[in-house]
Amino acid sequence: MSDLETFRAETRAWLEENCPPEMRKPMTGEGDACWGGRNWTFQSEAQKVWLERMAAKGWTVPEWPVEYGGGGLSKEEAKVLRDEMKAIKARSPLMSFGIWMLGPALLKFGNEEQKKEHLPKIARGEIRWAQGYSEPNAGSDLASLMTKCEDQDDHYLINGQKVWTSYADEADWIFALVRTDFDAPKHEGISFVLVDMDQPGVTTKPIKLISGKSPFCETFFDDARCEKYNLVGEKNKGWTIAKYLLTHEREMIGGTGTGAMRPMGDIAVQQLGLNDAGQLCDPVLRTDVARAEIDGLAFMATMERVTDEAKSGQGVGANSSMLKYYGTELNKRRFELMMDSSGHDGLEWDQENDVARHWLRTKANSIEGGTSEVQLNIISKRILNLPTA
Amino acid sequence: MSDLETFRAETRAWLEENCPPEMRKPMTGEGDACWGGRNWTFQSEAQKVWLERMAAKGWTVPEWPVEYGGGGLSKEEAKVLRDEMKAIKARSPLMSFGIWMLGPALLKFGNEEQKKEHLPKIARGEIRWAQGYSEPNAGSDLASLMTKCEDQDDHYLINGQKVWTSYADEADWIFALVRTDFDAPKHEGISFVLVDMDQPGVTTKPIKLISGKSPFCETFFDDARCEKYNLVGEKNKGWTIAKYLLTHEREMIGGTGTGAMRPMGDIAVQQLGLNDAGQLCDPVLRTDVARAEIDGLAFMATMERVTDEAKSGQGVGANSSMLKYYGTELNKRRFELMMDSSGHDGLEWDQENDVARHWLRTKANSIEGGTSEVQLNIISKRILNLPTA
Amino acid sequence: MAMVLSEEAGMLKDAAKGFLADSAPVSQLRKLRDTESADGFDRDTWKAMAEMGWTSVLVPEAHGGVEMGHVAAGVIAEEMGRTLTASPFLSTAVMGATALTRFGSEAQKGEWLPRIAGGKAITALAVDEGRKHAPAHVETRAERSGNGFKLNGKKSFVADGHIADMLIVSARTAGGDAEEDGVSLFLVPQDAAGVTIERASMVDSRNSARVILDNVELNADAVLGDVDNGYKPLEAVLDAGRAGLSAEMSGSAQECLEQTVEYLKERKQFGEVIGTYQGLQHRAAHLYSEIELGKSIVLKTLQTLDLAPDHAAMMVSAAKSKMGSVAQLAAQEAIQMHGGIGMTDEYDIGFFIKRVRVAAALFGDTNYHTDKFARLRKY
Amino acid sequence: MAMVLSEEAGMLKDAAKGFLADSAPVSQLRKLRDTESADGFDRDTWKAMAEMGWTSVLVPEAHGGVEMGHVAAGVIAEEMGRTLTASPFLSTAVMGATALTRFGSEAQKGEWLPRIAGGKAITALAVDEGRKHAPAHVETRAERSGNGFKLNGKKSFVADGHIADMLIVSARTAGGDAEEDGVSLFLVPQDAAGVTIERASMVDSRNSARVILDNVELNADAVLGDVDNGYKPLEAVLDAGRAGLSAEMSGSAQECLEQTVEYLKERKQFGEVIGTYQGLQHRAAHLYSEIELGKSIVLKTLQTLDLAPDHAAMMVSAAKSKMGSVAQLAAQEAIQMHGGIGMTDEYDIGFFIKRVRVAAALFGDTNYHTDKFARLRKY
Repeated sequence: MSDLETFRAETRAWLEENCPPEMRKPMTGEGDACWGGRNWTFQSEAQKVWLERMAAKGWTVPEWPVEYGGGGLSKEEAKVLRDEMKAIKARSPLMSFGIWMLGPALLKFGNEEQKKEHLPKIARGEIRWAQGYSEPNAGSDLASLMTKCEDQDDHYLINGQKVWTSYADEADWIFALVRTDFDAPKHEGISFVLVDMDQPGVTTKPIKLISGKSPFCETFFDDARCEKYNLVGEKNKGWTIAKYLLTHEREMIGGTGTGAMRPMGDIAVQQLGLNDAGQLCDPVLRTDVARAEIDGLAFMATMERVTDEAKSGQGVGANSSMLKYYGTELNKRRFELMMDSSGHDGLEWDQENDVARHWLRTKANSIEGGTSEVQLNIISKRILNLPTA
Repeated sequence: MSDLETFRAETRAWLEENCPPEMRKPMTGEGDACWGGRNWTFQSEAQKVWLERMAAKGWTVPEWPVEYGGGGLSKEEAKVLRDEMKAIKARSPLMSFGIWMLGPALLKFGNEEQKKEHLPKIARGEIRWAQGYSEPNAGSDLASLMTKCEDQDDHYLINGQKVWTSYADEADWIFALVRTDFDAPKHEGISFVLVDMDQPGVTTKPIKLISGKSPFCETFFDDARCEKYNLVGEKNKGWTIAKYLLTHEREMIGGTGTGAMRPMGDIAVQQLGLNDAGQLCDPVLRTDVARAEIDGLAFMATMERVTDEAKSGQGVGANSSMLKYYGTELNKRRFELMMDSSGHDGLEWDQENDVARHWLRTKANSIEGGTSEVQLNIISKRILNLPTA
Repeated sequence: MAMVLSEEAGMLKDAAKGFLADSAPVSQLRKLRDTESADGFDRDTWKAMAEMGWTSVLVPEAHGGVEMGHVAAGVIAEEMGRTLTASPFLSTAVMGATALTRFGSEAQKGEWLPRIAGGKAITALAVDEGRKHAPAHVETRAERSGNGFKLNGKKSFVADGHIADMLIVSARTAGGDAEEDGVSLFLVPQDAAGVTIERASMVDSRNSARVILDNVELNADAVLGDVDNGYKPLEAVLDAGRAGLSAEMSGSAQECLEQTVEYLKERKQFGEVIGTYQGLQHRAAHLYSEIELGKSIVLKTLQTLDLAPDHAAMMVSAAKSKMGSVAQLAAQEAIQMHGGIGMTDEYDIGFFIKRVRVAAALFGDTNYHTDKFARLRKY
Repeated sequence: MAMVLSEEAGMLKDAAKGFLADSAPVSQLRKLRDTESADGFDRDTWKAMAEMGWTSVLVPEAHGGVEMGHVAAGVIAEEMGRTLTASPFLSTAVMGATALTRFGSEAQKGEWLPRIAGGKAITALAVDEGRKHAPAHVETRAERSGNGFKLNGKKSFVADGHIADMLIVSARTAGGDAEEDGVSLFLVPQDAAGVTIERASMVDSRNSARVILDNVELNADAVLGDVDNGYKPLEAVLDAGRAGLSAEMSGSAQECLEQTVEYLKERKQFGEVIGTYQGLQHRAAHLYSEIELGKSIVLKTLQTLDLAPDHAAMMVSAAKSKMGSVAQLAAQEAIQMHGGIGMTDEYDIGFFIKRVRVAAALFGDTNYHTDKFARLRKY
């Protein structure tokens, strides 16, 4: 038996023994997830136990080094773990911007003390992080951000406002892009800082979306304090970290496109039925659904191909922009068709499956994480090498 | 009986008596038309007689003043004449860029001598005109044209090249935009001149299109001579005339969109048949055809509305750009669908109805007379008042 | 007929625009939503509309109306589409008035038309039963009973149902479940015994209801038009409503474009006003063109309803299909071009995408009318 | 299976690209057209292809082939799509080889496969009869006659028909005109008595023929597969061809985009390179994205044909539908962005829009496969 096969057998056995049955049922939404943090209230004993057991093995962050609370697994072992968890439908023990965003940034750009301080707490779900990037006047043009970070000798003083900070009202700390030099060219005066939100100078306000309640907040900094050792990387070099995380985020969002969702055709048949010829009752919708399903297949094949090409070193880096662009536009199309096939029921605001709210929420897909227009600009410049005016 | 009713009765009687029966059959194509000119060979006696009789009444150009060979009719009378000709399916006695383009320009910008000299010959079909605008490096950016026109004291000397000069190989004279000042800003060094093509300095070469033979030519000027009295309007002010004619042309092209053509649905049914449910056999095509037909109805209603609004003084001038844009794009869609419904037969190069050549030819609709992109720029700037970078 | 508004209609348009901007802007709909108004519309605004003659726009002069026709009704609907004014204008002043004027007995006209004209009665059409619009699919039964009929069945997606004084209900008096023959129309007072009306909470925060008919006893004079032959009248009433909805969507689409173009002129990114970007310019110009086409076919359709109402079906379906897809495109582009702020509930543009979705679906969505158009064209 | 080319396939791709660019560029097709070549393809090029093993790419080693599979065949077809090389590669090396390898008797394989592999025999599939692709619609009759069959009927749109040594013909041995059961496949030598083959002049200047079968007498061993059960084999052969055509269109689409992007970088208007205009940039970027999707589904389909050929139908239809529409979009955008010069015959880009139209139509157009996909998905 190869090492990997041994690892698989051991992992399977461990999961079988340690994953509580309640944690093997599909989540019904983000509300079922475990986000951790200082103020977290576990929704069940099973949720708590599952997090603790996984965190103890470092498997909330399987590929992180063991010294920072990770599992120290190789890429191959991590894939085995994912596969085995999937096989028993085990839930993710911890959802976290710390895991998805800050962790990779700290591993790449943080100093040893920062890694030692923050990564284990992320891995164990002790600290919940929010992301502070966008500002009211810095959307697609993120680098024009104006949140001011002043050097006060022994600490930094932060003043300004962030928007679209997900779950900021429940977060403990925030990693944020701030302006440390107002005279430099806009990309060269930005720094990346970590700010404890448990202070009077940081307040949040939830944002209601057209689809209803949302995890998004506005976050205000009024003379907020940031210790100097909480500057990540070099001062005024934060844009490098931002770019790294933006690409990272784009890959995550593009990848969530239309993956494991139930095929639209099946939904439409269930909702509208077939005619005598065995065809969907709405012949116009049938055409649109078929086209969208074909595009969905082609998109999934593209995600596969881009991943495999990247593995074999043939990839085009900027293809994450293509995936983000196409995936989000396709998802919007998909939900327009879902609304079409849901008919009148789908137009009710509080019906069971809530398709209307999901439909409205998809409209942000092509805005958040870099608008479709920004992705097209990136494809145009970085892949097609078209010139700038 | 009102004057107009009297005029209608007289016109009807005159047409009945003077329009030869052969001239009341629909033309099968541009090849059947009478274009006139020095080298014109009439295709039939009827064609000759019909032109002579109409020209004698000034009805080849009904609204032009009588002194320039026109009919001197009012707008209303001219409409009566058109209606009555249509009623007996009378062919147009004369097709002519002189009538459509140069005439209106001379009437507006020409001096008395130029009108007296050129308009009657246009009206009688004695001189056939070509239009010399585009150049190889001046397409959408027409004003960047480089054909040089030098002042030689007693005449102008012209050197350069024009493209897309329709029927230049059969034309007698050409009206052309030339550069008379290379130092001025590009719009301020252009003049509008009339050049006799019957000289060694002017040669033409037909352009073959992807759809096959075309009326388009390249026209070369090598030390071509132009008399000074053949400059129209002021020297270096030719761009004003060009703009006027471009708008005029755009309105003509936009208007030819999808007017009197046979509905696509009928064609598709004839070619593909209906299934047992009475629906077009190709269900996907059915959806596309219905959408295109609906857009066709909406487009025709828009042409009507824009015309009626213009009449009542409510119009938006730049709407001719919208009509040109939408009409040509719709026509391209229409011919894609025609190809779809023609199936394999339509893919043969020399079949009877030649749908493939027509299909290919439509691809130029959105290029000639100002590209779709230029029209969208115009809508954006003149109608929506969006700013320029 | 010239494809321009008459002077009269133009004046009506200006008056409507001014009144609605002042008295019933989007903020009114927002307030009705946020306060969870039981009525779902503003009765004072409705009263003012009646005073201006809007409720009598399709009512004959003989019955107290001003009888201005569908083009005029469309002008009002279009302006309401700009402000998303919630009112039973389409269900009552357009559809109710059309139903009674064209198909009502003298007694029915006398009873209802003056009240409609005066803004004293609200009517609603109860036609749909399933997930999608299918007016021939009628399972609601009307069985002969004594001197009249007994109705049993369920209706859903009844616009303005819960505020209506009278429902126009399609019910089957003969034939199979999906047959056009055998459908009859009934005038059902909302307070008739056995009628249960429940308001549904809709995406657009406008009024919509589910109606249950449980052994509702009606006299024979409750029938609108002829027994068993209600399908054609039903289609005529629906077509009036569909055209009105198309006009409403036209106004919404224009408003979306105009607000978006204004935003493009203001919003700066990368040191430039984003309206200078050709990518956005071309999309805005394309949208403008689509909206112009939509406006044209809507006007043509309204004119056809005035001139030849019995030959309007194909134009109505073309208009509803075209304007439905154009208005949805307009609302989608508006949000995308506004970016994040367009996604917030605080900003008004989201109300447009919601209303346009519902208006596009009501009485047959874009697909329904594209298909119907093809069927009417016999392919 | 990883969605990347194997090293072997990658090398084949480079070799094909180099050979075709040198030996069979678009100018070869132009010359064949302008000289009205009777063959419609270049025999020397074909010979060279055979020598490189392209004709044996799907032939088993036992019959002299290299048996590299559909992914490899697709790589060659894709490169041919870039140069629009006219050759009977798809009809012979892909479809002919698939037909015989998968469904031929030992005797048939022994007779034809070595000749196909060696580039000595050209085959063509004669399936269509009507205006549109409908492989179950077979009116051509094969009646039992003596020891074998007598064929009567007409076939059209037979790619490479007039240069073929052998035709694979679908004919009805039982059943009604549109039934799948009762279709049989026959191997018909082009010189059999009663066979008339007439070349048709096509938009893409490629080979296509009409075939008339007038009392063509065939032995029983001319049947490919089983009598009456030829529809499934026919579909399998068609699917191999459809996938190959999709790969070819992928190459054409990529070439259109690349040439257009180069043009956008050179062409100046209004003092600027037109590639700086965001309107064109966004369209080019969108087209790039569409082509990437097309490439992916084509590769996935070719892999499926290699791994599970009996379960490839849905993927094949998805690929043919998607790539057909993407390639047509690419060719249309290429002409529009080239402007006037793109419309001239002198420029090569027009050859692409023509070929792509025909390739998209051959063996079922985009609509056909969209509909078929929906049918296979049971809606």
